[in-house]
Amino acid sequence: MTGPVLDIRGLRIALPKGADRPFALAGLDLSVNAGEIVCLVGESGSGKSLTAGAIMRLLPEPHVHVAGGAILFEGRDLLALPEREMKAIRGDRIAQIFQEPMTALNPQKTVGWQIDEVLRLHTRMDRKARRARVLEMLDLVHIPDPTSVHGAYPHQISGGQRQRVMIAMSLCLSPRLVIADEPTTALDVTTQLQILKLIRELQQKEDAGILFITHDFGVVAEIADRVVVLSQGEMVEHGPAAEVLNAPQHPYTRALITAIPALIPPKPRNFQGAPVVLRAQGLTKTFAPRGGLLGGKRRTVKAVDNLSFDLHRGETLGVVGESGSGKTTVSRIVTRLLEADTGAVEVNGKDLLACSPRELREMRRHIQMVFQDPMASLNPRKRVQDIIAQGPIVHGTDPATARARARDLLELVELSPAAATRFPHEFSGGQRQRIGIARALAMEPKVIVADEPVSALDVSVQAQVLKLLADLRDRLHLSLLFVTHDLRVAAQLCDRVIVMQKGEIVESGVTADLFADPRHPYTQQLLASIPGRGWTPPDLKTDAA
Amino acid sequence: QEPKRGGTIIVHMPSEQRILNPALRASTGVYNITGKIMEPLIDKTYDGPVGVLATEWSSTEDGLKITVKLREGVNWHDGKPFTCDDVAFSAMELWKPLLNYSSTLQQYLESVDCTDDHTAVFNYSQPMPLDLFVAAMPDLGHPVPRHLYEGTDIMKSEYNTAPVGTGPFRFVEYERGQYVIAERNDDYWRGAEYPYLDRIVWRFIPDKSAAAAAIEAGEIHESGFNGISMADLQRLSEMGGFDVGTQGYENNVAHSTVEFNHRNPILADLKVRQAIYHGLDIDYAIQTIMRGYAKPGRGPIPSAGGANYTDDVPTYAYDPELAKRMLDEAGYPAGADGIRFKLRHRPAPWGEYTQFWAEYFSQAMKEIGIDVEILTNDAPGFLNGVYRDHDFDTANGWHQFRSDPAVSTMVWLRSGSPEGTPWSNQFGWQSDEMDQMIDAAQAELDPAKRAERYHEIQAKAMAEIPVIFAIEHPFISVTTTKLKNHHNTPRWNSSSWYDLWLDE
Amino acid sequence: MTAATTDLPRAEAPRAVTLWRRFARNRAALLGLFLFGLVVLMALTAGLVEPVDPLRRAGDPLTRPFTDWAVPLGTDQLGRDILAGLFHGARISLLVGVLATLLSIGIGVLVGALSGFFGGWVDDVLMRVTEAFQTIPNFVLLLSLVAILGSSIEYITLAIAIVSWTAPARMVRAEFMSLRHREFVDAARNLGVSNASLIFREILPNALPPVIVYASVIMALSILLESALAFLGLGDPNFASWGNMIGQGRSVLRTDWYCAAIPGIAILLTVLSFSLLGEGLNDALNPRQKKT
Amino acid sequence: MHLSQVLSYALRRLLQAVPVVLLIMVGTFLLLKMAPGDTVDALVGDMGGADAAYIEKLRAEYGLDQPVWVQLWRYMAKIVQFDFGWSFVYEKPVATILWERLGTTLLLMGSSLSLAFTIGVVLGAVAARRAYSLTDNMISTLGLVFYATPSFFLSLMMILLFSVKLGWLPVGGVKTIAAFHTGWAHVWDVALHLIMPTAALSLIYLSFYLRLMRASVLEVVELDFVRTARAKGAGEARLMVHHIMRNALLPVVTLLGLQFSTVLGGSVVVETIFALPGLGQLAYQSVIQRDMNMLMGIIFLCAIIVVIVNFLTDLLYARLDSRIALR
Ligand SMILES: Nc1ncnc2c1ncn2[C@@H]1O[C@H](COP(=O)(O)OP(=O)(O)OP(=O)(O)O)[C@@H](O)[C@H]1O
Ligand SMILES: Nc1ncnc2c1ncn2[C@@H]1O[C@H](COP(=O)(O)OP(=O)(O)OP(=O)(O)O)[C@@H](O)[C@H]1O
Ligand SMILES: [Mg+2]
Ligand SMILES: [Mg+2]
Ligand code: NI
Repeated sequence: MTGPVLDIRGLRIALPKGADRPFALAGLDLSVNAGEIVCLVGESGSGKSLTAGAIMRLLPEPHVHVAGGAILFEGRDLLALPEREMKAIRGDRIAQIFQEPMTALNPQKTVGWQIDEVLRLHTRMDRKARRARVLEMLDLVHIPDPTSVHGAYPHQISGGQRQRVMIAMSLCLSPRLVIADEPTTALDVTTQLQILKLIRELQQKEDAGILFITHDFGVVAEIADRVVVLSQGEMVEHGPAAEVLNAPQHPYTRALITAIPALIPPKPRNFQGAPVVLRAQGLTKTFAPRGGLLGGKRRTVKAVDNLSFDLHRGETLGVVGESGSGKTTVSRIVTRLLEADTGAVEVNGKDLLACSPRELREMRRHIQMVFQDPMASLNPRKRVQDIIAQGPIVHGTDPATARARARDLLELVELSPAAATRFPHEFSGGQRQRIGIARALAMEPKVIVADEPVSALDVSVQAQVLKLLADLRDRLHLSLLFVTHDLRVAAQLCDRVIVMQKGEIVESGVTADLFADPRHPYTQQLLASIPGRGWTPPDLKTDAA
Repeated sequence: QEPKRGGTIIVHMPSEQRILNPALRASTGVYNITGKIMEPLIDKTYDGPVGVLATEWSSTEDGLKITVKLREGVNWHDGKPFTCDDVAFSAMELWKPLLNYSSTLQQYLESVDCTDDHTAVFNYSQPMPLDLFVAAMPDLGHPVPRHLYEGTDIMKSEYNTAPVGTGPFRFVEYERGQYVIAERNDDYWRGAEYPYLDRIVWRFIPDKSAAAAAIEAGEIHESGFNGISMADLQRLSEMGGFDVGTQGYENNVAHSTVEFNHRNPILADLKVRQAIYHGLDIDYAIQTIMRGYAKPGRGPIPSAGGANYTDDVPTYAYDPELAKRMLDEAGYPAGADGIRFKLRHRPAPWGEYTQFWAEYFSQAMKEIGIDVEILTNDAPGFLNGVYRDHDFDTANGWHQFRSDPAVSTMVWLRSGSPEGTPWSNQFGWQSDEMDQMIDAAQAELDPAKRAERYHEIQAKAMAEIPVIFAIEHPFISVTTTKLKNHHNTPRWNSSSWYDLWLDE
Repeated sequence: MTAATTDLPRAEAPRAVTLWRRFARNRAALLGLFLFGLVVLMALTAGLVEPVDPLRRAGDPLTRPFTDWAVPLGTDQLGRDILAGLFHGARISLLVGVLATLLSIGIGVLVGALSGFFGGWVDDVLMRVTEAFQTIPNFVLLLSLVAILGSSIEYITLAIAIVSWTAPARMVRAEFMSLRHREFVDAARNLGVSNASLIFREILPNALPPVIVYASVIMALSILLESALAFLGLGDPNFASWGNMIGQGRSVLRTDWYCAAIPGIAILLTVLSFSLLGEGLNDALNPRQKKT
Repeated sequence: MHLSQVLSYALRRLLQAVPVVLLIMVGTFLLLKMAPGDTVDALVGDMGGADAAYIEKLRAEYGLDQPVWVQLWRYMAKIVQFDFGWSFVYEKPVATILWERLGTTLLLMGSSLSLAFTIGVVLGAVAARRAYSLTDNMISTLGLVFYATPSFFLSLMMILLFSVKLGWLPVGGVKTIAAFHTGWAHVWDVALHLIMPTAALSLIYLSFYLRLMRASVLEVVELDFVRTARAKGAGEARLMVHHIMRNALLPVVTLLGLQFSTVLGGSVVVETIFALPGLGQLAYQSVIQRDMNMLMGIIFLCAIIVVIVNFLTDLLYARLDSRIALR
């Protein structure tokens, strides 16, 4: 085959009036050759998904539409094809894998049916042959028991398996081009690594071209042959993976790469002498089905099992583990947003879990929380200053004083005080998270519990927020209980980490020691799965702004 | 025209009659159906009373014994012969203890003796005027077959909804909520040529507009007792193909009344009541509400009341100015807002025109400065509110005149009915003089003297206005012209229709 | 980097303005607003523009419309002015609609909020009660209530509210169930905010939009229910309501159809205006569903 | 779904329904006792009057002279044995009358709801697929007009047009009386009689379903898996049938179960106009005649029907939604 499979020239996508910019994509040139993985990298909103949509001709027309350029697929301009021919190409010659494996599959059809649909739409195979092919594909993507998964509904299999099914579905007609839009973002690190490996493996076997969309340079390092970097719809840099990763030219790329947390833990600090501000003892939480006699049987989940830890003043304790390991449950028990079955949480020497409702409200000022989703954690109908001042007002501060202090806090978290009278939706993700932090600080707590505070943010923003948190912690002598699934983040911020699996602590220790010498196989596996762990981001500090 | 045999006619019933036994439930709705199946001892014609199951009747001088000769050769629909035993049983076990209205009439009935199979002697402990007995029999004198009722719980008998009688039609089917069917009785005592019709179906259609449509569409042949709205009656009468009129209801005349709660000191004042009467434009009401099918009322006895009626009574012409003056004089001047006082008015929920009456009353009273608030209620609410709780100032409704004042309208004027008795004098109005006049009239055996007494009562009632008998109106029926021999007796809808025929 | 982070996005127009813009994009909704405005205007000016008492005799009974300019839309069987009835009826219909809606939503919000917020046995008990109310055919319950309370307009309104609160209650409950696990609620709880404040200050404002949209449905249903009651002769005759007018007009439907048709069309247009308004509000409040 | 699962689910639902039904029964009983007057008043009103002694006798015979609590207790003691008692208005056992009326009601409700559901869903889907087009506007407007037309108004207009003017359809009743049709002729006859009442009753629900379906389809169309299906090369028809419909139906099915009792209420007016001997009219009559036993019987029956219908919609829901396991 000569020439690239996909050749995009000067692609421009127009956004409707009133959007933040007139073009979602302003002149993208990109080509994908057979047997090549091209990564399209960029921060949220940079136009990656719309590029994929344009290639598939599935943009939400008419208000978002291609305004110029050409998309050549095997030499033919897709933009000029009639819809009928385009339909024949979709799923057959070009296939797409989506980010959310749960929602991308029809919940009402079996997995087998959904893969089979591709064959039915594009081939004349009979039922038996199709079934055989589906089973073969399921086997190919390493699904343990293809026959049983064939008849299962999407909700009956795990996230990783769902993504495998998506991959099987997209590859079953050996397409020339596969567009993968953040196919691993929703997965655990260990699963992510398996899926990345699978994509690599299949791509080599099938010799297809892959356009791989991601925001994660770790993933890029893991998989890319070539890289294209997008910023606000502009292509700022492109080239072979090694070059872009290790010697980025454009300042934007450099900024992005600088923001990636290095896998090198900070120097251990000593907290032996510091007082314990938070002590959890024997925490256990089982989720049992409600309803008793009439509720029927459901399995019970032991989300947290006999968990104990200490947090010293000024220290940051990381809680890491895969999805479902019980991290969130711990953070919610510790703040008593969730009642534990047994155990004690001592804050300031007093057991929080034994407090009466009245005492509890008093105690709450000592232990505050920063939430994962910066949008969901701010009441959309309240102004920023009221959100921040609410806590102090509840605890008796005069409202005017509390609001004045709220404006000070905004400055402390590096936001303009002009923000005070706005509503949360008028802010970007990172800014919202700062508001969340300010709200926690307004209570002058001793301990801040942060549940994945940066995992919804882009890397550059993530870096800023982490830095802010570290600053504040040191300035205000805060203690942090930091819950994260991202080991890079944990490595950067935490003095100590505990590793959780299925509600239990499998290993804990000083971060540097633990990363250097993991004991437990689970920890080892986690560490080995970090994408791009073989790649150390180049030291570009000198250039950083 | 020569009568034709055969055919099915369909009759409209606005409401369902659940009990089909005229010896248990005295109401026109029940007669409308069961009149064809069960026959009374005596019926009424335009020429006066005629025997049906009775052939002759006479009374002793003292009025304590009434002898009734019964028709021979009459069989019940199940083939058993009709005898005096049936009459004696019905009178003692049903008419006296169980039949509404009849209990008052027969309260002094001691026993019924059967001197032979076809002679019944009614023994009374107080004199019973023969006229009264005869006048009451068409409604309150339906015998039931003793052999089917004796020894059972009469109220729960299956024959109460599947009547067995001696009439020209025998009961076939009662489909609840839909219809009742009766078919020709081949063994009818009047002879093989009767009845002419093969079958009668009574169809229940509660909605008046739908019923009018059904008549117009030819699905129904007759609708009586104002079963469809006055507007539709008028329209159909102008359309052709239908006979619309009041003939056949001479025995079923009703009064539209306005009732006062005399416990209210304002209304206890005769002047106020007179003013109210003067404030009512009766002719306007007759034209708009009754579409002209009515006359102004002249007291408790309607013009259909025969000799007992007189129109030589005081009347109250429509004169709002006079009414206002009278109210001023009575000490109720209009306030700043033009209102003199407020009345709470309960209309009887007997359909469209009692409702209209209430609204007209309210409208008319406003003109003379009386604010009337209408309290809408359903039947139990109305009966309770007016007759038990006396929770009203004024009320309106209609009341049927049952051919003799003694068994009907006198209860409106006579005091002494226990609290809660519907359609009795619960208005807080009492006049010993009136009570005596009523008792005397009832006990009077000489028809001429009796009539004289009732004329006096009528005049007194018009002078003192315990109740305004505003309008007297017969009922109105609509019949397709295909029906022949219809409405040819004064209680035609309740009669047996043995001579009704269909010209198709 | 500090400079970059303090850079706020440009301030947005006030909420009301954006809402209005979104609302105004929908032409049908504007029509609804127009009709609604018309009805409100009629209700407000009843007695001013149309000085006749709607229950008084204003002319000969059953005068046809446009024949006598003293009674432009004619008169009914008792000679009452239909135009005056239309104006005053607007007042009654709106009053019944608005009050019944407010009441039923009040009850619904309270029940739904408690049920959804606390869950557990509170939810169990309240939901059983709600189910009970939903199981009894609402119109039969309405008839029973009217039989008990009587047919005065206040009681009719109350009765309509009593039979219509279940839907908003379920709606609020569902909203509360999903909102109470939102992080902002946890955040407020974590600040020591009391349950009452959580319910009424934090969650309720966020739970209201769908209920506000649904209010238009209740409003429409209230008017329809009132007219059905009047049709069965259980309306309040002391006021000229459209339902009463239809109920009485139907007996002359065949000869003087305008007596029922004029108020019938008024009901239809009013209910239509509520529905259109509701859909417009829905589009404005849930921009996710809107398409241009 | 296994049969045993369904059965145990049914049992659980039944147990859950018990307190609700009890609540309803006691509540209704006490509520109606607050109404002024009782059956005897209504009966006497119906008869055109009676004297005081007669009235007292009736009241004693019906047990209405007892205190309310005694009456309630007696009633509840009977109802738990499924004895509905005696209707004083009809002088028949309540159960007999209910049984006679149930058929008509089920027929009317079944035909109205299924008609409303099918047509509503189809129109809603069509409207959503052509959202904001002329077709959509027409369908939506039609839906709104249906919704805004009082059913009694519609019924009267239909009678006028189809029965009186055109003479196509019978005015009311469930069958041609005294025609004694049998077999298919009977079925056809009944169907003819039900056309107008069904239409009158179903239009408002049709517009409900239409609007809900339209919104639901618009929502589902935005979901990821529809995009996936598009990316597979599926055409619009296929998308609709296989991917959108079933998911979009779910909220509509929920509404179907919830609305059953509302339909029964709505049928009061329609049954009155079309003289259909159904439960709706019976309920209305029972209220105004204070026929407690009858009304309680109807409400009990209605509760049972609602429980059954909800159970069936749950089953249907579980069939439609693979994610739902019966709990
Ligand atoms: N349907 C739409 N209507 C209007 N604007 C849209 C639409 N879809 C996307 N946009 C805008 O287009 C821009 C690019 O969106 P796109 O989804 O391609 O971003 P992305 O790079 O995939 O981001 P992410 O990493 O968050 O998925 C964004 O500013 C977004 O707001
Ligand atoms: N309210 C709940 N009811 C029942 N089970 C629950 C509930 N909350 C959590 N669980 C279960 O408890 C386990 C631990 O959940 P938790 O949210 O603490 O995990 P996590 O480590 O925070 O995962 P993630 O990284 O996905 O946020 C999971 O199996 C989850 O399904
Ligand atoms: Mg994207
Ligand atoms: Mg979590
Ligand atoms: Ni991540």
